[in-house]
Amino acid sequence: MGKDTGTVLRLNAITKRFGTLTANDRVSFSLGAGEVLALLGENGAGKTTLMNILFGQYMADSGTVEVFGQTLPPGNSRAALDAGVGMVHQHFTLADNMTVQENITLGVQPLFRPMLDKSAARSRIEALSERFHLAVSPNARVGDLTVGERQRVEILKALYRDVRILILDEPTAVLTPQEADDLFATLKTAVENELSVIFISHKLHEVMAISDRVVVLRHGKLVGEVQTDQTDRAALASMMMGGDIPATDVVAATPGATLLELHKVTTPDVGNAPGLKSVSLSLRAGQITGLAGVSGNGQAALADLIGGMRGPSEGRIDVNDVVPRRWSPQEAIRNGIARIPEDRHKVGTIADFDLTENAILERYASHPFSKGGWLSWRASREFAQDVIDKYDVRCPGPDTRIRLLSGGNMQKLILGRVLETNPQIILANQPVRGLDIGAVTYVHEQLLAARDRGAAVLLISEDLDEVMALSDVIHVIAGGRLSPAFARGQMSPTELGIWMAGQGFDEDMPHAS
Amino acid sequence: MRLEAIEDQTWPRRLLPPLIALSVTVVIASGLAMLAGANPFSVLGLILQGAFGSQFAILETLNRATPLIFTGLAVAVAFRAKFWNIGAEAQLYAGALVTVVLGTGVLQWPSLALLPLLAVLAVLAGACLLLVPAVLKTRFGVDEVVTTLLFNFIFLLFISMLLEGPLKDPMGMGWPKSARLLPEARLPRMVDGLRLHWGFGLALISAGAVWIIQSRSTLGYEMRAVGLNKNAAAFAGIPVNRVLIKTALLSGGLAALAGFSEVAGVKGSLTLDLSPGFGYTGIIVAMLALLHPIGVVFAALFVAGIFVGADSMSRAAGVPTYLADIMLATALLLMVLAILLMRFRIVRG
Amino acid sequence: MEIFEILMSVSFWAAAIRIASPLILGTLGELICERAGVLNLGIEGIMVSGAFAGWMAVYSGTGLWTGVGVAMCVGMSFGLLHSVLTVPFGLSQHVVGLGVTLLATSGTYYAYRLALPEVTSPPKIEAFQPFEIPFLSDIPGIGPALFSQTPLTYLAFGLVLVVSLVLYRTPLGLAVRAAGENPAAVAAQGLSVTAIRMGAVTVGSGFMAMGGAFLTMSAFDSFFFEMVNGRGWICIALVVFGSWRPGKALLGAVLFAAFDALQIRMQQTSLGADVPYQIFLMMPYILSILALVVMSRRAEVPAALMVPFNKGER
Amino acid sequence: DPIKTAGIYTVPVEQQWVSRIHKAALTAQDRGDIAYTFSENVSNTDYARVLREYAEQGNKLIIGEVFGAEQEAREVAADYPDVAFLMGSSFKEDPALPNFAVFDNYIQDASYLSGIIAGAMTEAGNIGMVGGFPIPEVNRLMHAFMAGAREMNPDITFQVSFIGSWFDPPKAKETAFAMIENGADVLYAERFGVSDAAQEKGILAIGNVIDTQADYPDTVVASAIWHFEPTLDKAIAEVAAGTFTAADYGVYSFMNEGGTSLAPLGTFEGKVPAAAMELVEQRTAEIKSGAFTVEINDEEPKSS
Ligand SMILES: Nc1ncnc2c1ncn2[C@@H]1O[C@H](COP(=O)(O)OP(=O)(O)OP(=O)(O)O)[C@@H](O)[C@H]1O
Ligand SMILES: Nc1ncnc2c1ncn2[C@@H]1O[C@H](COP(=O)(O)OP(=O)(O)OP(=O)(O)O)[C@@H](O)[C@H]1O
Ligand SMILES: [Mg+2]
Ligand SMILES: [Mg+2]
Repeated sequence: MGKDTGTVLRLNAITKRFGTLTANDRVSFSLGAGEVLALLGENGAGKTTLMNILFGQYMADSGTVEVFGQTLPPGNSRAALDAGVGMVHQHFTLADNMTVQENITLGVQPLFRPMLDKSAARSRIEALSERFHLAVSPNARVGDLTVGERQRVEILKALYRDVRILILDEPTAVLTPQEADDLFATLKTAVENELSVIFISHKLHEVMAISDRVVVLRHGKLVGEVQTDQTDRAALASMMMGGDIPATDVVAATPGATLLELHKVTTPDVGNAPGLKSVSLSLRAGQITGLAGVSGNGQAALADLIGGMRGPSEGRIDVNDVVPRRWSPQEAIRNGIARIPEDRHKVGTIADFDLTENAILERYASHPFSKGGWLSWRASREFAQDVIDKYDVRCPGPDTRIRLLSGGNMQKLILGRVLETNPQIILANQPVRGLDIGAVTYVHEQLLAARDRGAAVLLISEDLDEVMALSDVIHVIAGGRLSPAFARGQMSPTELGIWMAGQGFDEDMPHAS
Repeated sequence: MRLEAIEDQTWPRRLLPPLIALSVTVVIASGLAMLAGANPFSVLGLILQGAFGSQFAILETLNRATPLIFTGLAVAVAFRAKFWNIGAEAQLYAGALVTVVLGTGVLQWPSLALLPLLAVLAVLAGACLLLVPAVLKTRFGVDEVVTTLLFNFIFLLFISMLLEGPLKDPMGMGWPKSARLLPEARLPRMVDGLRLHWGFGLALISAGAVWIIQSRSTLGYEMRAVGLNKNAAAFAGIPVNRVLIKTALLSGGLAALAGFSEVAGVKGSLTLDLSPGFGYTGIIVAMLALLHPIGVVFAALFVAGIFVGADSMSRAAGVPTYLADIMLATALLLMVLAILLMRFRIVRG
Repeated sequence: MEIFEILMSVSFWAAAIRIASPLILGTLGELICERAGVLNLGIEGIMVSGAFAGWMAVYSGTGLWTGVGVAMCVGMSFGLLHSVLTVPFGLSQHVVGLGVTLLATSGTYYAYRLALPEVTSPPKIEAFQPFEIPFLSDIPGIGPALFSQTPLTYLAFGLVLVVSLVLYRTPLGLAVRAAGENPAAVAAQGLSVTAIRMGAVTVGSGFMAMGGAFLTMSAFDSFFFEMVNGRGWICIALVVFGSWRPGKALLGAVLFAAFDALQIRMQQTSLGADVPYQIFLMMPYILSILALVVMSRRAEVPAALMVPFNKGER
Repeated sequence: DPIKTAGIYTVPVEQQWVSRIHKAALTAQDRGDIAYTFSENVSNTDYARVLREYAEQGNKLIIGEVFGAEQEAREVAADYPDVAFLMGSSFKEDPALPNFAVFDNYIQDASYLSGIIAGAMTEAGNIGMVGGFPIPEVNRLMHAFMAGAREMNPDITFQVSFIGSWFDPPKAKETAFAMIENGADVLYAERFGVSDAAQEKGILAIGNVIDTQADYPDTVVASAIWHFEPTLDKAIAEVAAGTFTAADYGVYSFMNEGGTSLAPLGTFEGKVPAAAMELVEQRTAEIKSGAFTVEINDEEPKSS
């Protein structure tokens, strides 16, 4: 890579304000043909805003966008698309109830043409998926696809239009490492086919691996621009955060009693997602148990089970050696299970509630937040303020609607609300997804601190590096089955990868159960 | 274009949009009145005169607002939890039905005991009626917009059947109409000789009670949580279906109070045309109030004032009565727009 | 006549199709709106305005088809009003819908009074007459039921086909459906959600008005106040009943109409003497609810129905 | 000076029943007896307020229908003793309330006569009747009609249906179609829409309250017409003389007061069997002389 032919895209002094906040402050840079440019910045630095302006979804207050030497009319996505710009948004923009093909061909043809030639479209999609290794069936309903497959559909949407500049806003945030690797392979093919790419990610190793050049935003301003081969992860991190972040060092733990135990638990499949197949697992005090696996292999079922959203259809669950009566979220909370859900926007918080209301979400019905069916707003507010202070939630105050917070700060509030109860069992499902390095470090430190305090932590993550770095023992989940426990350092990433691919279970079956 | 929240609210910024909305409404009404041959410049004065120009006018406005406060509250409560109750009309009749069934002679109690009992039983009847769509929704996933809407038709036919059958007033010379309430079952007037009755007081108390429930009780918190994000509520351990059922009970009960208050306060008996669409207007009132219970009181007064004023104007100016509804609709549409523009500004981009 | 005999008679099915026609048009209109993500509670009033406008136009001398066009235009202007308020401004679809119903209804009545102040019973027009389609209407059984209807009935059935084709076979239909499923997906493909939703609501309202016009120009030949009589609300139920699909909605409308035609006839059976007539009138509504209970598990609500889209907000 | 008169109706003035009152008032206005304004489509909730507003505006005579607002209307009347209230009502006048008189459409006499004609014209012996709601004002006319028809032909069967609405001509028409399918060859057109069905199917119809033969020349044989003029004129005279008092004006709808009549046969002149017309003549004379009274039956009629 690293070809240097002319400039395909140029941003000239883009400024964008939201009310009093300046999201982009005179940002200028350019993109060369066949180049992969990484855009870095902490949560809320203004990356997405900038890309939305470039793609014509927002209108800049000032500044211009030039594509292949032509200035784009502002606020016109159609013009951007016609000029060859494609964008894969941070949050999927797919219609779940429609097919892959429908999602891809939406808006490609002029609206008032009679028929869309479905079979031609279909073969074109198939050709593209073949060429760029993006396997997905055109007739599948998008709602039935895994996250990784949806990401492929998003990219196919852009490729289908013959885009020459592709913007990828945190495309790997929800992907497994394997899926991310596949994506990078696709990008390499694409770049060889004369595509230029802007790539946003919080994962520095990805930036190092894939990009030619890095541009860094902080508080809306462009604060740095380097060739990738002339920098390293630490330098990039400090450029982003405006200072160094100490690395988290993990000290070995001293495990205690078993706090939660699953005995041969089976749960039904839900749609395409497999349920658990006779899974046995013990979570011990003072220990982080990591769960590695490719997404869609039963992680959701396990998280739902421990979180109380679903009971076992076979088998038994013991909490502190007691079998709970009716397993439910309330019961899980009553048993001291702290739950950090996978999706903080849709499940973890209520966007239009303020921080106070979100802080008491799990405990509003108990002392001191309510008495005899009446809420105590004073106690609730105090609690929220407490969490805000202790967990460094950056926000105007406890009366702010949580939708205005960045993902990292939302996550801190969730952490705070569950950790404040000194929980004995912690279920952390993808706790750092989409967060910037600063926030990631913070969350990890909190989990380690809880462990050291004697809590049993279950860490579910599709990021193998994260699992290996934090966990005292690791299980691999594949097809709803659980591997035996592996101690820290017992297995190499490659060996774990074999388990994650679903191999190794049959030989070790007696072991696993 | 894009709407952007206004942080620095100033008084002109808040007052201007509603004022413009009302002025435009008056201008439109005047224009229409002129089409019908009336003097356009007298319109505004006649409306104000009709809605607020005398004690009679003011009390009539309050009287017309009373059932709207109840149905508005019913809708506001339900919509908060995103339970789309379009059936306040039927629940209103349920409350009225119970009132006449028990208030016409079955129970010979003194007022102080009878009225509260009738109110409570009316609430129960309305609640039970809405329970059916609520259970159909939580159990079978049947869309409540449709069930509650259809229930309006079914229940009105049911009332019609009763009024032509067992409930028909034996003294009523055949007209489909229930017997008259006992004097003890009548809500007393607030001002002698004028129609305003203590149902209005009950409406204000209900609004206050709903406000307190919504803002201070755990149930109110649960209802809001379920309305804003069902998944998150369920994850946090809020029993979503049970909350929806409770919401339905509360909502149906409030709507039924409108029926109780109209029968016991105004009509004294039940006929098929007890409500000129109070249940539907309640939706308008609730949304105009942004689902806030105290706002409901003001929205109901607003709607009633416009209607009473414009209706009276249509007579005084000698134009077809339908102008009153035109004005109400115009005022309403412009007012929701104005409320939006009080809080957001339109920006490009 | 007892029930079985009734169900087997041609005239019964002919009646069912006749009664269904305005419902089909209204349902189709509502379906288009809801497919694009907008609940249009203005339907009842828009049908009133269409019933009046079409009839009035013909009464003042235009041809019947011009009258239908006039009705559509009037309906579309109310649709436009609805969509301006609900789409770019994102105002509550409930309030705007009911407001439009109130405005259209009272506006129509006002216009009627201004136009015909002196009449005591509304004048009649020369309405659409049943037209027997050659050959088809000779098919024994279904022929006379299906193929000797008025042209607007044929149009209603034809439009079901057209709307199905547009929704499922054209780029426009794809965009409309996507706007109701996830407007962000539409915007991301460079299309204007605002334009698509406004267009759908406007056109859908035109269909509703045509349903109203059917009442004054086909089912009957003059305009009466309150004659729409809740048919618009029924259409809203029928859209849900039909799972937001034109074909199924058509089926639902015919079924509902058949219940209606049946109850009219059952009032004359031996049952009719003992059972209060209200029970018969309730029948179509109760059966609709029961049918919904059976069908609703499979119904797919457009995911973005009633969700306004403001591209500046997340 | 014309008497300031106001009308308050709960339905639009096109409704048959109200249209008769409205028309009589317009006629009186044209004569110069009254100055007339009106409000239509007033809901019963608003009825008392509108009454008061009109009373406040100095109207001397207020006419309308208080079936759904009896008690409230009487309370208003008590507050305005100088205003004369002439109200359609199912109750009787109250001597304690001298300014409140009642009326109703007692046109059973003509209905009976129209029944005789219908009984003679039906060949199938099967008559269909479509009504809005089974209220006394409808029931008594249907019963009188049925009695008249039975006098002509005791074996006639009747089909009776109510559509649950005052204004839904398409629905009334469908109901009438169903009756024709079921063998009816004469229809009693209580609602708009029924005569249309008869016309389309080439059978006959009998009108009610208003004369619609002009619209259906080959269909509508006869109609029992309500004339509100005697009622209103009587009230106007009393108000003018200052003698208005609580009374039942219902009698002014009777045939011998000119409150009802059989519409001229018009296009059907000579087509009705002579025997029937003779009976009509005879009964008319007897009704006028008081030798024959048509029974007033307000019960809901049923199919036979
Ligand atoms: N629609 C909006 N309205 C108001 N303010 C906004 C809006 N979108 C973004 N902002 C503001 O702009 C800033 C930049 O947001 P942006 O989404 O561009 O951040 P980002 O760099 O993409 O963050 P992340 O890494 O979390 O995706 C935010 O801090 C926020 O305050
Ligand atoms: N409607 C809005 N008004 C104001 N600020 C907003 C709005 N929407 C988003 N933001 C801001 O945009 C920034 C980025 O938002 P975004 O949703 O991308 O968060 P995020 O950190 O990327 O979370 P996640 O990665 O979990 O999606 C946040 O700092 C938030 O403050
Ligand atoms: Mg972003
Ligand atoms: Mg992010």
